[in-house]
Amino acid sequence: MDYSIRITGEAGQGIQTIGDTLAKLLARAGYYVFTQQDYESRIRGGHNSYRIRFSAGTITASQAKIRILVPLDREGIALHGKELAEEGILLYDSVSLKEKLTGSRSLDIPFADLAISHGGNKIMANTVAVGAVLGVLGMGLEGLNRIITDTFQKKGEEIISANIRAALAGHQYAKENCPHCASVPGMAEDGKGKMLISGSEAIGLGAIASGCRFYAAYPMTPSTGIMNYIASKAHEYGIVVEQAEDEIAAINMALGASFAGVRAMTGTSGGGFSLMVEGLSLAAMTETPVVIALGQRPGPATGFPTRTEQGELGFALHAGHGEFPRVIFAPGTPEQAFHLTRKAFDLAEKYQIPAIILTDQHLADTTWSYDSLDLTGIEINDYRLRGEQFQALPEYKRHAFTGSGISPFGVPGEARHLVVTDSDEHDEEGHIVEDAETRIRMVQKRLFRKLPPLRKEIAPPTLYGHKKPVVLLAGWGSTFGVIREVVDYYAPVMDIAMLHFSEIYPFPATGQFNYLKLLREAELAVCVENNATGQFARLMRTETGYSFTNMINKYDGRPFSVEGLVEEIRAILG
Amino acid sequence: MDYSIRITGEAGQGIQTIGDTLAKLLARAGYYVFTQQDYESRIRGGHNSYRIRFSAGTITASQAKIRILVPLDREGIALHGKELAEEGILLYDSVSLKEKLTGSRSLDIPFADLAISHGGNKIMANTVAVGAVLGVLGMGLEGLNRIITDTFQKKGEEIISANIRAALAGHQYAKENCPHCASVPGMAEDGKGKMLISGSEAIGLGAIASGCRFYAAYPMTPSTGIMNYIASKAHEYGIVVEQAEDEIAAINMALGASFAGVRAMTGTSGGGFSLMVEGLSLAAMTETPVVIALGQRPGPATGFPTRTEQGELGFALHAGHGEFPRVIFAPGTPEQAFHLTRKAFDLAEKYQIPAIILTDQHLADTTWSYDSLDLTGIEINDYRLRGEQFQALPEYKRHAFTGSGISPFGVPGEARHLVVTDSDEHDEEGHIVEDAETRIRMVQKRLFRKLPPLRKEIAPPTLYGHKKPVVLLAGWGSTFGVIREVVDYYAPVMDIAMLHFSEIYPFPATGQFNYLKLLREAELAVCVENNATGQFARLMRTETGYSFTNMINKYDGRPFSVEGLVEEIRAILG
Amino acid sequence: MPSLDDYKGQTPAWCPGCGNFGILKAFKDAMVEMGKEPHEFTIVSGIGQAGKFPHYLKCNTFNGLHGRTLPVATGMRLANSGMTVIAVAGDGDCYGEGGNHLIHAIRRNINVKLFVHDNQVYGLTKGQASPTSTETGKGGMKTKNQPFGILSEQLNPIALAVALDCSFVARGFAGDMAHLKEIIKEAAGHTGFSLVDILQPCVSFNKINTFEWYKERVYRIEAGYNPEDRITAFAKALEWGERIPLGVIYRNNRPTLEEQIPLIAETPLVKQSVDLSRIAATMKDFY
Amino acid sequence: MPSLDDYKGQTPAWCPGCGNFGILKAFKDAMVEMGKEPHEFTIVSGIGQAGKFPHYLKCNTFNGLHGRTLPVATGMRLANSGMTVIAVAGDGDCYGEGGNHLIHAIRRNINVKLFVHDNQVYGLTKGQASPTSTETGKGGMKTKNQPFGILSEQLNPIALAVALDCSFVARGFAGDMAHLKEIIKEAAGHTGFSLVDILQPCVSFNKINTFEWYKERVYRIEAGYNPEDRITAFAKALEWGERIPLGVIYRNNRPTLEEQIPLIAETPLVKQSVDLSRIAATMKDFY
Ligand SMILES: Cc1ncc(C[n+]2csc(CCOP(=O)(O)OP(=O)(O)O)c2C)c(N)n1
Ligand SMILES: Cc1ncc(C[n+]2csc(CCOP(=O)(O)OP(=O)(O)O)c2C)c(N)n1
Ligand code: SF4
Ligand code: SF4
Ligand SMILES: [Mg+2]
Ligand SMILES: [Mg+2]
Repeated sequence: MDYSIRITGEAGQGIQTIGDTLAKLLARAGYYVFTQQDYESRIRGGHNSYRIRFSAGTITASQAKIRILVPLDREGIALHGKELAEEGILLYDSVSLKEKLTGSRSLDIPFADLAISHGGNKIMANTVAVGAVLGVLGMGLEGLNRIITDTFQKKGEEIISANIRAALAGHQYAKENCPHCASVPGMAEDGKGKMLISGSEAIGLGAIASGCRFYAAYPMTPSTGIMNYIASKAHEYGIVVEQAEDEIAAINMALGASFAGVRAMTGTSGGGFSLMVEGLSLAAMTETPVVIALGQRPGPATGFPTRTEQGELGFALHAGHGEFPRVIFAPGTPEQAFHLTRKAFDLAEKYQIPAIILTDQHLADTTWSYDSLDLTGIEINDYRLRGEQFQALPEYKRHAFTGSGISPFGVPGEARHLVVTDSDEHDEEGHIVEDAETRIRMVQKRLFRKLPPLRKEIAPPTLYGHKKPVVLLAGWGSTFGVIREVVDYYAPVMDIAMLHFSEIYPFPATGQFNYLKLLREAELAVCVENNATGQFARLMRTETGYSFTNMINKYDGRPFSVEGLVEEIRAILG
Repeated sequence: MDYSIRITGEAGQGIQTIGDTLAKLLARAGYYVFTQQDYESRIRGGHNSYRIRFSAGTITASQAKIRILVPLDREGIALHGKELAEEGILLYDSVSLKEKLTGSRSLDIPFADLAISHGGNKIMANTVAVGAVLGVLGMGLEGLNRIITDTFQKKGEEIISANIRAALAGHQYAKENCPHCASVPGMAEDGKGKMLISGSEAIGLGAIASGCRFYAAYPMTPSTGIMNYIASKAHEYGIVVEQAEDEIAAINMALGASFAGVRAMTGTSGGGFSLMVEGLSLAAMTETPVVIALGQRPGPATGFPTRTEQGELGFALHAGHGEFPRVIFAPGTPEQAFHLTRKAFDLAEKYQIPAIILTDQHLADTTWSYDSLDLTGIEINDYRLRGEQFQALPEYKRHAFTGSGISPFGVPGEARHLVVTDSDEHDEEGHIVEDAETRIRMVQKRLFRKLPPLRKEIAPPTLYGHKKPVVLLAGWGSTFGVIREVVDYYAPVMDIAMLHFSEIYPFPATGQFNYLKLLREAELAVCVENNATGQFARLMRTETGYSFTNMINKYDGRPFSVEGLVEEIRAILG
Repeated sequence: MPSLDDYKGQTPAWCPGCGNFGILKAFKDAMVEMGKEPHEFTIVSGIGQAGKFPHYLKCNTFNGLHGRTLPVATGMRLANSGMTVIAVAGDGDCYGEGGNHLIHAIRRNINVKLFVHDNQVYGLTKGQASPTSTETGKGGMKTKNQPFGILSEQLNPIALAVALDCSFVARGFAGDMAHLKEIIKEAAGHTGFSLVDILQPCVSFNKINTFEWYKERVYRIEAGYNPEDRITAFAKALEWGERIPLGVIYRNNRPTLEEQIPLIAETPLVKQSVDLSRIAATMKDFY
Repeated sequence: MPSLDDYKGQTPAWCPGCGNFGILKAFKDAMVEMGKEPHEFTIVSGIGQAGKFPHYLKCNTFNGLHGRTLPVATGMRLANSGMTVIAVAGDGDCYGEGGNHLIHAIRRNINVKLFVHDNQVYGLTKGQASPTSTETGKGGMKTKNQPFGILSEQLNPIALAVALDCSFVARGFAGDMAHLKEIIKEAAGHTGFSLVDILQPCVSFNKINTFEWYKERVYRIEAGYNPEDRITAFAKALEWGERIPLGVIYRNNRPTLEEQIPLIAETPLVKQSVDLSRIAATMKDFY
């Protein structure tokens, strides 16, 4: 059981609602689900698509072959028709599309007419379509009816029952007119509901679970989802969410809040991050913890606002004037995003440094299914000096030289001690200095003392697949899902594995897991990156001297597809 | 003949005027001169120093031993007295300093009293001091009198003659009371005047000589000198100089002017550059040429505003979201700064990319002497389409795919053709697109087509010293002068050389000059950097796989001194 | 003489019914009536729905970054003071991200025409509050990313511009194209920095300030109004809510930046040739 | 009760005779008179001569970047609305580099007190024009980096603030310490964003707007003046040149941002404990 549904249409036609509803129903029914959207930088019109793949086993990427195609626009037929599987079916409304298809693989369903006749309003055509898809799948309508009831609660009984009728009409029509559809199983075997979560939501949830209390940002695709999620929980968790006037303000607000004693975060995309770079350097100089979610999209400049790329690893690593340490995580899945966001907050606070969570539009917007996220050990280490404990100190210097190299960080106002910091080079108290001796000690404290323990915190890369691979596919960040599926694809015929890096900087040591040995022993070690220049391969060379045998790069603004990557690897294998 | 004069005092006491006057006189007298200032981020008070070294041969750094020390503040005696040479002399005014020194190496000259008695005003004490230094050196007063006449022209005859009297008083007092000073030669042998130019002035002059017509910037030490110099020539050369409201505006203004058809530049330091990073990415996407002077100072954040560091190489290399090519030059001398600024403009225009001139406070503020700068071949290649030539084209697309990879760049308004560009991914005409195919071709055009020819433009590093060195000292940017002197120092006793990189990116190829072979064959290959982390060494490893045998890093905000570097190398030699 | 056909650009990606269509129409009409040829002017636009504007007609175009239209336009005018330079921005673009540039462009009085498509919302990024959004507590919308509502006071760009002594300040409405066209022509004809704030209904995300909402409130400023008195203009600028004035609210004759730079007072910089013959002489300064 | 001794900070690196000394004195006096202890407030300052201010007294201090005082101060207040947060900036700092933040801090009405040391020049970077410098053609100075003179119209920060409906707008003078002290106290006592523009002679770089120049022109605003009327305030704000008013020019009682966020209306965020017990329940939303 491994099916893909694709809904296509113009922006504003509602494919997102159809897709979200179906995906939720499938996950609730116990399937593993993976969804991926392709959309343009416009609000209405154009051509968008929503892919839902579901399966009885774990899935981490889309697949090209479509089992059910629901085009709400004619372009959907032209562009995606050829991807319809042999056993696939195309559900469409010939009246709305003003096009009549022939052949056994298409089913003309009068979505609009059924909506009018059963629901009383054309607006319910999408509900009819959802009902029809469920009909084709042989699934019942209970789940859908529940969702309808929840969604339209505020709109009243009337609307709810109209929608329920519309759904039923689509369902029946499909069942009656699609005889060979009966073969589709109606339920995943275990019957246990799955959760469905996007990368953005996972970061948001991770931030909340880290005790984040302040989030300031300026809207920018694909990072806005994080802000929206955190905002939706602001009342419940006591989080101040502030829309800043620009990204410079956003990071400086976060630093102000952090200095004042609460955990603070901001999020943006490359263009906004460019504007935050001076603030990043300020965080470093004042040793003020901050977490930054950087959702990459294709650049330079505005680029492709709604598409994906891994083009800013080098930038994230070197951003900011002057020399200072930082943490960079690039989660490969929502699950990793959740846990690494927590780790980012912890390390930022522990070492008083900035931590960057590097994602991209692909990870941000795809949704993944899990039985659950592991919440064991969800607790917060408070590294700040507060109240009694702070007041009890005989003396206090914000930037004191200490045995551990980490200076005590008191919360201003909680004691009579003053908390002073400065973007200029400063002394232990935090006041401006000009002398060479203090400078040297401060650089050592901020940089050299912190890096070695910080590096020890970094987990090694993940190995998936064969333990002594002949072919090793390396990746970082959002390519996790697709590489994993490609490994599964080739596993039956070769000793293949994935080496995935999600904790990127400080670059993982080899003590715990000698991944360099693995790379060197593989016959083919291919670095797969969703960018043009191979930034991770370059970092690997810089940090370890190791050069990959091959590189696969994609820079058209689209994520890798399983099929595409399979082909690229086949080409390398020769 | 190799002498050093040091003048010290509080900010506002006028040591800069004394130093500038003496340096100019010495250069005019035909000496090679090198000056270096050490100052704090304040306008009055504190402790500053002005070093002038002069010699009959080429000099490129300061030396520690002082021949003439003129402390206008007591701290000058305390801090610099121990650096006075055996044969040196300390000129001071015991009344003003309220301190009386003993010993034969000090000469108490009543600067203030002589100013009052001969000039009629205490304000001329500095003129007395200059006269006294000349007296000690056994040099005549004609040159000084000329400078006085020029400087005070507007203030009238009265002031001029008063100053001339004051200078004479100091001169005579020194001659009479410093009998053993007579041994100092009064003139350089060749008697030919030298020019004296700072790094900032050289960049400014280079920009003017490149046909730069627009300079927008926001003041920031140590880049303000470039703006001031260009502003001083604005009327003469027809240059619009605009003080922007912030650095974001500065770079965007430069891009607007460049797009409109004139050569444009901006300059800043690390903090301001951080704010320009989004604009840098815009320059790349719109393929709009721009030259950026980035004068480094110690960071992070505000750091040491008036001091020096080479901390932003990695940042300059990776700044900006998305992937795009750039040129980075790091001149080692004002002469290189002049020529590389010209080359930066040329390459920026030729390849329609941003070019960064990476200097630092040390290079910006030190002045160097030359017989002259080579002006042969000062001409401008105009790569834009203008007037008739533009109008004559049958059709025009700003971002057309061409054989050379470079798109034609027309000046808007000079023909009926429209010039259209976009920060979004765009088609050949410059209009927004969303498709993968165009994206791929545009990335190839902007990035892959430009890099190989660009790399061919880059000159190899400079080798100074032994041709097959056993000890090779590598450096980049402003360390040129000090490394060169250290090579001279050790040359008599070992096969030593300097390998200096001033054209940093694209990283120089080895075809013309196999510097890698030289590095590998040297017993000791030491990378000398004025930063904490060894950014150039890292770049070398990334680009070539080569790792230096040793590193010498200095990160106290001060430039290397010859003596200090000699010691560090001695320590390595063991 | 150009015709509307010469101004046919790409098919707009705006939502059907969007106020931007009215602005586009009024703008093209104004250009045609003024006899302006497409190559005779340059539009600098930002990022947002408004930022796409120049692609939908024909002209020299620099579609730059979000918030940075005015510095680019300033650089252009200084380099080529013979070129008409128009900046087109969104309310978020120009009053949010780019607020600082607005202040200083007004102070400079660079001869740029700024048209702000003010839909009181962030359109392209799907409905966040913009600086001109009304506070939720005062009848404004609710947004997804502001859990406590829109709390900042609605920005009054007209009052801001009057306070900064902006050379030309007007308000137009996308729903009154004929009037808007005249304002565009007047702004284009004015010598000095011109801000035209254009009320532009966003049918997708601003369900409050709709065409109807505006239509009920806007009025063309009465004939006897004197836009040259700053205090009067300030009072007029404060009108909002029940009655919203359309037309020229403030105007003065300050000299432009370009006029004050002797170098370019006569000939645009881009038309002046570069003369390097004096470089050797200039080098002599250093001796 | 604190005494002046408790406020003794580092030795100022300002030039002898600088107007900043007067501001420092007035500020310390105001704090002492208000009985404010050093640990009870935080100063956020920028970069410039004004930015060094907090080092020269005693208090919690965040001396941040040039131009970015207000966002830092805003974040602080939102995190700890129990803390008095004061922003100290230069005119270049706050009206130049940081202009956008000023607009939006005023709109937010975050309860921050902003003191601008307005010397009408860039002091620390040696004498460039600031937004409040007078045009060269109108008697202003000449600068090294502006070959054609200062051409941008002098910014009137008071008029700008009134136009933005700033909660408290006042002007002080470093040469009238007694009066300045009272304004500082009044600003500190006001609930809402407060802008105090302080005329501060720079003896090293501003040879035009000297102590004498100001002394000849400033006057304390007359007793009957009503700072609550916006139009009156705007007219008063425009006074400059012959007569320069000192005192509170505009004031209103808009609710602060902090008051409007229910979450922190009672208890500052930093005093609220974090409760993660509901995370598992929250995760259930995703099923
Ligand atoms: C530096 C930066 N930050 C954020 C964005 C994302 N962004 C694109 S358009 C936009 C706002 C659009 O609002 P507005 O300017 O009012 O234009 P509208 O779409 O409403 O016409 C934002 C925040 C960006 N492109 N660049
Ligand atoms: C981003 C950035 N740009 C420029 C500077 C350099 N800089 C430091 S202080 C200053 C201006 C000082 O003027 P003002 O703010 O009026 O303060 P003042 O010294 O006059 O008190 C500038 C431009 C900087 N530190 N950071
Ligand atoms: S989102 Fe609003 S502003 Fe944007 S095109 Fe649609 S209606 Fe117009
Ligand atoms: S330069 Fe001006 S503002 Fe700065 S300390 Fe000196 S007098 Fe004061
Ligand atoms: Mg808008
Ligand atoms: Mg100032």
